[in-house]
Amino acid sequence: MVQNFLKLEIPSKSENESLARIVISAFAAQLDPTIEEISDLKIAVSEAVTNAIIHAYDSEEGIIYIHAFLEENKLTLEVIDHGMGIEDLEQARQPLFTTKPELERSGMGFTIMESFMDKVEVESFPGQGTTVRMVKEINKNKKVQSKEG
Amino acid sequence: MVQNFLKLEIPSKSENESLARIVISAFAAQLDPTIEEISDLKIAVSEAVTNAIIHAYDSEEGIIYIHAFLEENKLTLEVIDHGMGIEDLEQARQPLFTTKPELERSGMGFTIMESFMDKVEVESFPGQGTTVRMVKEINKNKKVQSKEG
Amino acid sequence: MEIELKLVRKNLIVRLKGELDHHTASCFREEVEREFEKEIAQNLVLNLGELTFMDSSGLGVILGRYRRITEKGGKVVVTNMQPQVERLYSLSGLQKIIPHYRREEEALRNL
Amino acid sequence: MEIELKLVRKNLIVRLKGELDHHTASCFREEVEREFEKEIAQNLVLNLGELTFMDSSGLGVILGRYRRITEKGGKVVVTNMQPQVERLYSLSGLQKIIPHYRREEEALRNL
Ligand SMILES: Nc1ncnc2c1ncn2[C@@H]1O[C@H](COP(=O)(O)OP(=O)(O)O)[C@@H](O)[C@H]1O
Ligand SMILES: Nc1ncnc2c1ncn2[C@@H]1O[C@H](COP(=O)(O)OP(=O)(O)O)[C@@H](O)[C@H]1O
Repeated sequence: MVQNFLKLEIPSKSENESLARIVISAFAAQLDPTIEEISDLKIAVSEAVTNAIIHAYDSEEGIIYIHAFLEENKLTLEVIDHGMGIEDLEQARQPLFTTKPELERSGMGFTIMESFMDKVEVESFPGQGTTVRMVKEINKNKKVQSKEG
Repeated sequence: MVQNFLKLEIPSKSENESLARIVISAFAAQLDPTIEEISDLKIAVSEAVTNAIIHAYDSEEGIIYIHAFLEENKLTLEVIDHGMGIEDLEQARQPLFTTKPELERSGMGFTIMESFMDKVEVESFPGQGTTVRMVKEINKNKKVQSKEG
Repeated sequence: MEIELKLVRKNLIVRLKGELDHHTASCFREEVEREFEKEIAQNLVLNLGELTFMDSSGLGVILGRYRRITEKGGKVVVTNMQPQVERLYSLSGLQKIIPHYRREEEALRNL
Repeated sequence: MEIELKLVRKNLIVRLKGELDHHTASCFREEVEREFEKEIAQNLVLNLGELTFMDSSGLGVILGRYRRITEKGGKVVVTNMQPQVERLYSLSGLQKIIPHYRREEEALRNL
């Protein structure tokens, strides 16, 4: 059984968005995912990390924690910040909702995480920070095939 | 000025050797290093992480901490374990010295770190663990060129 | 990310190469704004053929250009979209307001 | 890492592709040991042309094969080394005991 994890700590700099994507791709590669699965994970982690940079820390410097866990073919990703938090979670997760239209935000971050991952949970404490926990089953289709074959 | 850091925590599994190399390459990429410099960093981190897996934790599972700091064009790498530590550091750093010949170790790990990085410091406390701190100046040649040109 | 600009009559062709995220979005925005300030180009043809990654920050910056350009009576179209980017594009609803063509020539004929 | 094996007379040609580190070394060791146990091959020709990474664990496992094979009177040679791997090879002193040829054919002629 594959079991592994990583914990990554990086400052909230926009240069680190691509770093976060590379780290998660490399970590997930241990499950031999499809190109599409890798692409889904990259976009999901990119959205969560960008949100921490722009919204949580309001473009000031803070720390972002990225945790990834592999268990069999299930990958869990956590993106944690100690930033300003979210007052109204339901509203924040609505498509097209953004508090920063002046920065040309599309308001599609959470919607994208939800469509490209199997599960997205958000915990947030105003003034304390936010944790986005996302789960994706890797090789869902491959598994079915080998059962049938 | 480029200033950035990352802290990575991974279990001492051999699968994570390549992960550590990818993370350090991606991090160093922010300085636009040469192919040779990237290759030097990859081999140095690979040696230190492999040592933590094989020697520090004696192939049992422990945690490895990898810290990287960028300051201007200086990259500092720390590979830290809480494993068994090294009794005689001077002997350990000698070329061809190994305590695990039965695992076909070449005894060249420290020698390689020293030749591919600018500086290597080892701190170790028997029974408590080891910290390998390595420094490399990136784009040493480019800088000289642009000064001359 | 690399940006290639080319002016064909009143149409600015912008070819993006690499990754369009929040970090690279500002560079894209500035390059395009600078060109449109010259008041030569009217329409924007965005070639995404060599874009290997795009997220919602990319959607946002494209939408931002769409707003500025259509305000002045110009048009924005997208070409050469890769499958991964296309998924994002249809999910976002951007496809309803920004036409998508297979190739630049096709886009230019329809402007 | 991918391993390709080919027997040419008494010479086992092993082509390594990818990264040779502590993680992949055991796979390489087992494949080669299995072949030599058949007692057909006598010499080992190691083609490193498509090796993109190697560290001291790679040196160790190559040295290990060298010891086992020379013990039984066989020879070990290396071919197609890339610059990065070559730097490691000369640093380690391995070049003094394991000959290096540009190509497999050249190595085979000299065995
Ligand atoms: N980590 C976070 N910390 C604080 N607020 C957040 C965070 N993530 C998201 N938000 C809030 O949720 C809103 C919606 O987020 P999202 O769907 O990603 O769209 P966008 O980033 O384009 O605004 C943001 O505008 C912001 O107000
Ligand atoms: N992190 C570590 N923890 C404990 N011992 C270590 C560690 N790193 C190195 N050593 C000791 O130093 C010796 C020399 O290390 P090295 O030069 O890397 O060669 P090798 O790994 O091939 O043995 C090892 O054999 C081991 O005894």
